[in-house]
Amino acid sequence: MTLLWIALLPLLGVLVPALTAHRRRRFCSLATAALPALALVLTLAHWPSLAAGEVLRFAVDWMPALGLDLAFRLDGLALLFNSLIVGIGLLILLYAHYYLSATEPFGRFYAYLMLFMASMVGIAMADNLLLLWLFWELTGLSSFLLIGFWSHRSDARKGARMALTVTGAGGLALLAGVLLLGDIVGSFDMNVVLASGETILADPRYSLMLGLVLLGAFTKSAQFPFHFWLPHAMAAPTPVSAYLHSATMVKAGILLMARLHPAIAGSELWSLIVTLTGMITLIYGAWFALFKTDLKAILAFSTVSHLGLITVLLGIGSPMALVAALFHILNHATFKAALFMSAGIIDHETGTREIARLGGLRRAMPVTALLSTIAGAAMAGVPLFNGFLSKEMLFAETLAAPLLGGLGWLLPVLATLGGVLSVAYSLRLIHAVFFKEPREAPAQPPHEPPWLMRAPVALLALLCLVVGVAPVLVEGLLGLALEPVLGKAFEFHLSIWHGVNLPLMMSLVALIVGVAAYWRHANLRRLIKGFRPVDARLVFEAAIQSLGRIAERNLARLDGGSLQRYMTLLLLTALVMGVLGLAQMPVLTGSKGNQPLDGILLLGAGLLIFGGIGTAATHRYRLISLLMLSVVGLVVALTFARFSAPDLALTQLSVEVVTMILLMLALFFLPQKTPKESSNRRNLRDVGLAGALGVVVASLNYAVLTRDNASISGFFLENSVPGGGGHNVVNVILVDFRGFDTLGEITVLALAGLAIFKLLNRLRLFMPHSDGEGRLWSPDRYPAILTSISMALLPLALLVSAFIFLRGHNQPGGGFIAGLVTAVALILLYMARGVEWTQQRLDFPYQPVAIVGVATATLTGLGSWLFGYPFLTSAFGHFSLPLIGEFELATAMLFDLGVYLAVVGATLMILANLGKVTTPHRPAKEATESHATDTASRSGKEKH
Amino acid sequence: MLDFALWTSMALVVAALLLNVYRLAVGPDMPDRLLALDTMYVNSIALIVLMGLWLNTKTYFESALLIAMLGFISTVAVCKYLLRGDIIE
Amino acid sequence: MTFLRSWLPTPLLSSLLLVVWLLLVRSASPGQLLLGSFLAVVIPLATYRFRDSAPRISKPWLLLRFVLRVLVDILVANIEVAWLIVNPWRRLRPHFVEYPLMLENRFTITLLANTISLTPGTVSANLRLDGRTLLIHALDVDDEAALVRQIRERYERPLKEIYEC
Amino acid sequence: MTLYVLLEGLIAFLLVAGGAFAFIGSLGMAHLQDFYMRLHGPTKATTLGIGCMLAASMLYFWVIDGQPHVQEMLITLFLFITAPVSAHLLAKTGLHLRLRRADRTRGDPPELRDEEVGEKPVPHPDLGHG
Amino acid sequence: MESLYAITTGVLTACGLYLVLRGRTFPVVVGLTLLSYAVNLFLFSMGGLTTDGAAIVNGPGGYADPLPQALVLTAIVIGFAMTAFVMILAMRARSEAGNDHVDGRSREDREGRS
Amino acid sequence: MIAHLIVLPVLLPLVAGVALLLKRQAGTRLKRLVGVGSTLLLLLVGIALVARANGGDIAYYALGDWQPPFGIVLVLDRLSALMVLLTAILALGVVVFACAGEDERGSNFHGLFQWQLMGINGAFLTGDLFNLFVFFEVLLLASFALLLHGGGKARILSGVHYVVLNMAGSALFLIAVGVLYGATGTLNMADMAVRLGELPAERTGLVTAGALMLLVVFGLKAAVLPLYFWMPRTYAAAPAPVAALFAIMTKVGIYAILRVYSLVFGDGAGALSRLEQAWVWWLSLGTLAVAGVGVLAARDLRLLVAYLLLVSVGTLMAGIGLGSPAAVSALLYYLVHTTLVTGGLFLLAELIGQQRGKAGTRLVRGRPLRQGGWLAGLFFVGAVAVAGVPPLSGALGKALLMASAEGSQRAWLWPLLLGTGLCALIALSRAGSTLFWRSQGDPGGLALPRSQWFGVIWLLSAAPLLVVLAGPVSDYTRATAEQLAHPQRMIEALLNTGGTP
Ligand code: NA
Ligand code: NA
Repeated sequence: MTLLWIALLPLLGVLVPALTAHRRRRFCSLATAALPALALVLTLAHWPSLAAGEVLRFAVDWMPALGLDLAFRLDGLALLFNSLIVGIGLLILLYAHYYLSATEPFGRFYAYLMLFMASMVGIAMADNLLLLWLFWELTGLSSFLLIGFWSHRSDARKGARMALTVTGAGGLALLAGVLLLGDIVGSFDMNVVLASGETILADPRYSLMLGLVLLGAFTKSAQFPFHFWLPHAMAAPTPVSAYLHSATMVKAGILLMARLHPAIAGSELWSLIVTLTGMITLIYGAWFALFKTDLKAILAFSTVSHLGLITVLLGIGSPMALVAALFHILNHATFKAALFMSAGIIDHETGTREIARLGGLRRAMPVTALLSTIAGAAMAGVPLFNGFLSKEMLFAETLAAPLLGGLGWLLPVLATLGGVLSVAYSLRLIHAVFFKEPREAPAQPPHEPPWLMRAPVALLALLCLVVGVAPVLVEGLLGLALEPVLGKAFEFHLSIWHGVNLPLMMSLVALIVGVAAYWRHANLRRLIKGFRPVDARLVFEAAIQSLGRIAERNLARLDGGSLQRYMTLLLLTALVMGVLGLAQMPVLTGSKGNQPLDGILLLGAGLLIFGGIGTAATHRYRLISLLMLSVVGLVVALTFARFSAPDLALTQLSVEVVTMILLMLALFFLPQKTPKESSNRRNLRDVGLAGALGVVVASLNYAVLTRDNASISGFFLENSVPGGGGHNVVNVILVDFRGFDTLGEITVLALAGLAIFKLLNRLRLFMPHSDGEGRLWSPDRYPAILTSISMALLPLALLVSAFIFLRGHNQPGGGFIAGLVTAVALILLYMARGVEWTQQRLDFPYQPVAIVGVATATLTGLGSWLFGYPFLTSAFGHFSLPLIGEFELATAMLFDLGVYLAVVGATLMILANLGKVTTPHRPAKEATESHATDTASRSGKEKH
Repeated sequence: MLDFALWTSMALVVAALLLNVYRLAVGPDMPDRLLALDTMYVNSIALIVLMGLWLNTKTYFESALLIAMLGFISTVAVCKYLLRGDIIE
Repeated sequence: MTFLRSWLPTPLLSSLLLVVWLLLVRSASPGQLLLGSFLAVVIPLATYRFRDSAPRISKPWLLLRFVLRVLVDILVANIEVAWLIVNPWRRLRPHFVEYPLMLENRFTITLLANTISLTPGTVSANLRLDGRTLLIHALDVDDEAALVRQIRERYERPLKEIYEC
Repeated sequence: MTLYVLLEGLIAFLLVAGGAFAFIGSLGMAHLQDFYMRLHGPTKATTLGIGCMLAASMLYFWVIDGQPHVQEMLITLFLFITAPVSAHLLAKTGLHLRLRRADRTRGDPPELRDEEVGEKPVPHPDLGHG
Repeated sequence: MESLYAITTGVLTACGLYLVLRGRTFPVVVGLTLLSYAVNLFLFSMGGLTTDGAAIVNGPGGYADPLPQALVLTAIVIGFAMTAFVMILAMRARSEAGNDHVDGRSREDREGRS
Repeated sequence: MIAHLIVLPVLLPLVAGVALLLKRQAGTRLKRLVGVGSTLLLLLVGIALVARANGGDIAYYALGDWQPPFGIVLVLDRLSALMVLLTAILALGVVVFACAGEDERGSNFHGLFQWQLMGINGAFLTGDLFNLFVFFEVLLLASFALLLHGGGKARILSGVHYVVLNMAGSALFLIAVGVLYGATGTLNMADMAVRLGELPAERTGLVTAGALMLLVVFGLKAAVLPLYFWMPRTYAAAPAPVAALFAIMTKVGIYAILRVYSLVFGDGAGALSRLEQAWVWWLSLGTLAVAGVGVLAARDLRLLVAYLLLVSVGTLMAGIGLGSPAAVSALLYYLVHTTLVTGGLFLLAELIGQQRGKAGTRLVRGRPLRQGGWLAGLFFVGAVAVAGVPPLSGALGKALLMASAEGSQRAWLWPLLLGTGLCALIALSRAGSTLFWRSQGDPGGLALPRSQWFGVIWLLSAAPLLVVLAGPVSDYTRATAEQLAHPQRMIEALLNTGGTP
């Protein structure tokens, strides 16, 4: 359970600064430090039991479906890393307390720092591969926030994004690798994975998996060629750099390689890739560190180089190499953190990090100079400092490594070269800053910082020295850490003096040549001017930007915003699908043969085809096209009648009229003709596509028509009278069997009314004052004969709609048709008498009518609840009254009444509102007319 | 005799409809086409009535009634459109 | 009487509606009579606001005579027009005739215009905005004045007589 | 018996006559010279044709069912109400559009003269189309 | 008869689709209307083509399949609602864009781009 | 009431909508009360439904008391319950958000909103193919109306594309339903499944054509590759609450594919079994690729979110294409995540746009945000979740889906899924740094109302919650996937006497 606490305490620590940020900084800093400190104590408290050979584990299920457990382990490796992460983290916190200026949001900074610490601890302790990956990515996110902390600076923003992108990409690769690994092993449990080394190596997917995992590790640990983000991450505040690039972020990749070492190392492939990558990185980083002029840049490239060093060691993979690797992790963390912090102090005091502008600081800040020199010496690998020891071990291991066959000599030579360079850049760093005379005197004389700010540096420098002199002290820790990495216990001994041997010679060479190299530094500089590294940031930014541009261009090519293209794609897809289905039919014609043809049918088909083709062919002359469409509408109604569907015929007829009125109303405000725009080729293509789909539809239709259909309809025919109380089966289906459809449908109708009401809101239309040919409008606004007839027709129409409504349940008719008839009669009044006159007499709002319709239908349906039946259950009964005789009452009629009201209301909402919008005789007449001329002149420009 | 009369009548109505189509297609002016459409509506009443006689059913009475009552409204709308542009004003 | 007035403002329309209802439902059962009467009362009341002040019919029996006469005219004259259309040797003599109206009420004018349109050979083409002149297109006219006279005597006068105006 | 034969004959006559009127109406519409003349056919002949057929239908169902069927009269009623209105509006539209009349047409209504009173002369914005 | 029916729905579908592929809103709306006619005819016929079999039950007899009829009735009404909406949307689009192209771009815009 | 529980997700919003629309002039407060209250009730109903469905029984509600296959039934299984609950959760955040004033910018917002919910829930619950069409139309028209809420040129113009394409889609739907009815004689999906099992071989092609055309329709609604084009611009132009609600609309298409093809074209359908899968699979990969490009290309936050939604569509479709219960379970988990998170992001984009003044949501330098810290924090959460980066829900969903791929499927899916993830990461980091870091001038704008904060936080809190509750949620989705893999149970429940009416 304490394991969980160790892992969670830093995470909870995120909340502490968030909650205490409004207090004084000292309080906040102390409070923030408390939880991680506790975690550190708890970690160290387990040292004895670890030393006794235990591996502590904790696990609870989290997401079994994925194999993700909340599982932590504390072994030697985790102990080593936890100590580094939390220990140095606390020092950084102390340092940052002084480093941040008074105006900066320190609470936020601390929170990010804690988040970062928590995620690193998570990586160190995760006992489940997926959990490890979760924390892995979390480091990327929190480092993004930290690097971009000074968000007003462009380099900070870009550096942060670059780090996130590169490490994020690596993280995605790692996910794939982890999933593969889990698949190979059959579990994401770390113990199982670590124990399955042989299975893993034998699996055919091994190399792919290894590649993916290493991609993750290399990007995070800034190995060549993914190193480029690291120097740019230096835009972060120095405490961040000190933390991320000494002990933590970049070590995550190393940690991963170490953690998985027993499982995935041990192949030739591993050694080759890891060693070579490490070696290249080592030289590359060191080389460029030598030529950087910014303190932090030098440190950054040296970090790259040192990470390469550790990687080389992990690649070699012999027990001593692993010891060396772990040792150097520790050493690098100490001296690099110290150096970063002192660089921050210098920056803080002098206002610059350019070594050209610095110099002679040993006088102004002697203590800092001393501490930095110690750390620098450790970095250079000077004897008696810790860096010397691990570097010598590297030399020894490169000599012993059985790699590269005949080129085996290359490794030690390169390692020595790396040593030379590291001596040179370390010397340059220290000498140029503290000892060389400055070119110009600083504007303000620098001072020593507060001693507490210096304390972390002092502590770390002291560690460099102590460990360098008495490496025995860390033997225990390294031994513990080695065991999980190696997969077994291993006895070793660290000492300063191994006698005069080849590694010692190499160290000496490195020292001497390194000093010389610094001496002839200027010449070297000239020498390499030719191949200066390209600025990774510029390349990266350009790459990202051109990626965006390419994406935009391709997207534009793909999606030109053209409806015609979208529609073509939609239809093409539908065509392909239809053809695929039809292609599977052995014969199109089914067993049910054709019924005989007669003249009327031929005429009907001819009229339909005439109307359809006419509509399409005359589409540029819109009014004619409409008339053709009307022919189709009429003949469709006749077709319904011909094939035994009187209800459909009635509906189609009345809808046809309403549609026509609607289209006429709209056409007034649209151009009367369509300009000829489409090329003939395009027209031909469209004809082809439409025709092909037409053929598909016809074939499907024919195929179905010539086959028998064992439909469920028999049930409706049988139950219509006994169960639904109506003889008109279609109507009973509509209001009873499938009343739910109808309820949805009147909702759609009401919605259309509402939507159109919305559309018409503040609609600005221009009112043409003459027709398409420039003819003026007729002055006769309301032709008298039409006026009289519309009035005479109204009562008759209402009577007919009452008739159609009442008989609907048993004969063709029903609420829909009745509603449409009523609505059409009222619309006729609108046409004949105008909006003003009609509105005065129809002075109720239409929306409530439509909604009351829906409500009536709904409530009728709900009524059945009272009797314990499901929604929409109908009831009917035959009653008998004296004089009147027998008659039928059915709840379905009430439902149908709802339909009637909804249809009337919605249709009027649509048409009358549309009519109203376009009518100049409104209160806001002037406004409209000015708009109208406005728009008219605008539309005038549209002429082609 | 009735059958013969029925088929004759149907043939005549079919011929009438074809003449309507001719006028509709040829125009030359919008009112001509509109007139053709209007006549087509009326002729289709004849068609429906004849169908009712042929099938011996009164199921289609309402269809005919509706055409007689509402058919002219499309015509009115188009006329109003040609006369005034705005059909509801 | 006032009760009847307020509930049955247009008895003729109501009776027409009742008749139409009975025709529609093809039944004269007591139930349908009741329902029809109900509708015949309610619908006029509901649509009362949409009626202009219609002229009152003072002599309903004359209306019946008028309707019958028009029906006969339609029948007889239609045959004439059919012949005009079919006969290939006949040259038509189309004529636009301006007909000065005597009637003033719009509703009665409408009745007249429709009658003119229904009776063969003539279509009322335009009622001028002032409501005084009706433009008539005649298919085959020899004597313009005779046509005007015929319309006046045969249709317009009876209409004037039927409605008290 | 003879009554039935007589009735059947009447029905048949009405049907054929109705078809013939409908045809002639459309024929007139198709082949007469100008729009105003074409208007006459459908307005009257067709209407009458439908009337005949409806009468035939009434008689037929009367005979079949043995009870009077006068429902179809309603269709005729509606046609008589609506047909002249559409004819009138069509003619009015034709005049408004100044459709050409046959040369020998007599009478010179101002509707067809060049000058006409209309509304504000603002050109239609879509004039340029097409 | 079935083949003729099928050809007719096919032709109507094709005509509707051709119009739907046009570049101006009005033909597109007309095309959608035409398409919905075609689709309604198609759906209607899925229960077979029956002569003299209106589904008004009174005694035994070969009735047409009433279910597709009910479906088509629903489809007609929904189609009308949609048509009305899209038509007025097209009006609105014209008033916003100043032209009635389906993409709201005038010819100059489009030529300027490509 | 308990007996009628299944129909409540449709009736509740229907009745609330009626009440709201009936009194158009009612006071704003009253309308908000009704709108939020109804949505809250819907949430409770959703919870009750999930609780009931989690028992594993499949229940149905026979409307009008007409038993299947004759009448229309609403079907409650784990999937439909989950979708209804998800809708309610999303809707609550959205409707509260809208109460800050967006609802008053046009007419009838709350009523239309309720009816939109009715349409969505109906589509999720119905067991009848034609009824599905009807509910599609309800939700479409409601969405049309809501889309235009508040007006504006971009909305209208993108609306034209949206509406016209969807109308064409509706025509295809009818054709497909017609063919399926013509070939099988039924509309009830379970019944259709049974009949397909006994289908004469000569009709296979007919049914295939119908089924594949139906796939086109669902693909259009889901916004999958060759049919997605209407989506990004439409969603980007929609008012924020509507766009957020739209996050579930593409899922209706996904749901329909899952439902119809698992039930009707399940294992019992013989040669027709899972005929959609190959198509869905390849199209999903294409969608992912295109969406990745779109994400990189987007120069506006709303458009970016819309393309991220497209990524999620591709991801979900890939889950269907994989087809295994594990994959379906993964996609359901991912579906819950992506619906809520993208919904939240649409809302958040609105808030950001409000505070950035003229720059709006365009990814250019703008003025600093008045409440930048909080907004940035929320954006960070949303971005992390939607990009599929740990430790939030997207990562788990994506990992789950990747893990469920097998063999050669991985070679296609993994690179694409990871690649789009990277694109999202690049684009979102760029967007975030531009919006919150790269600013100049003085902060302007007004402090945001509390209800808006609530809406965003309510939805985005799904990201951490789905991680914390990953176990139970994935257990539920796993059980759902198993249920879908065995359509026989539903067929028995619906057509024999198994279900409770
Ligand atoms: Na108007
Ligand atoms: Na006429």
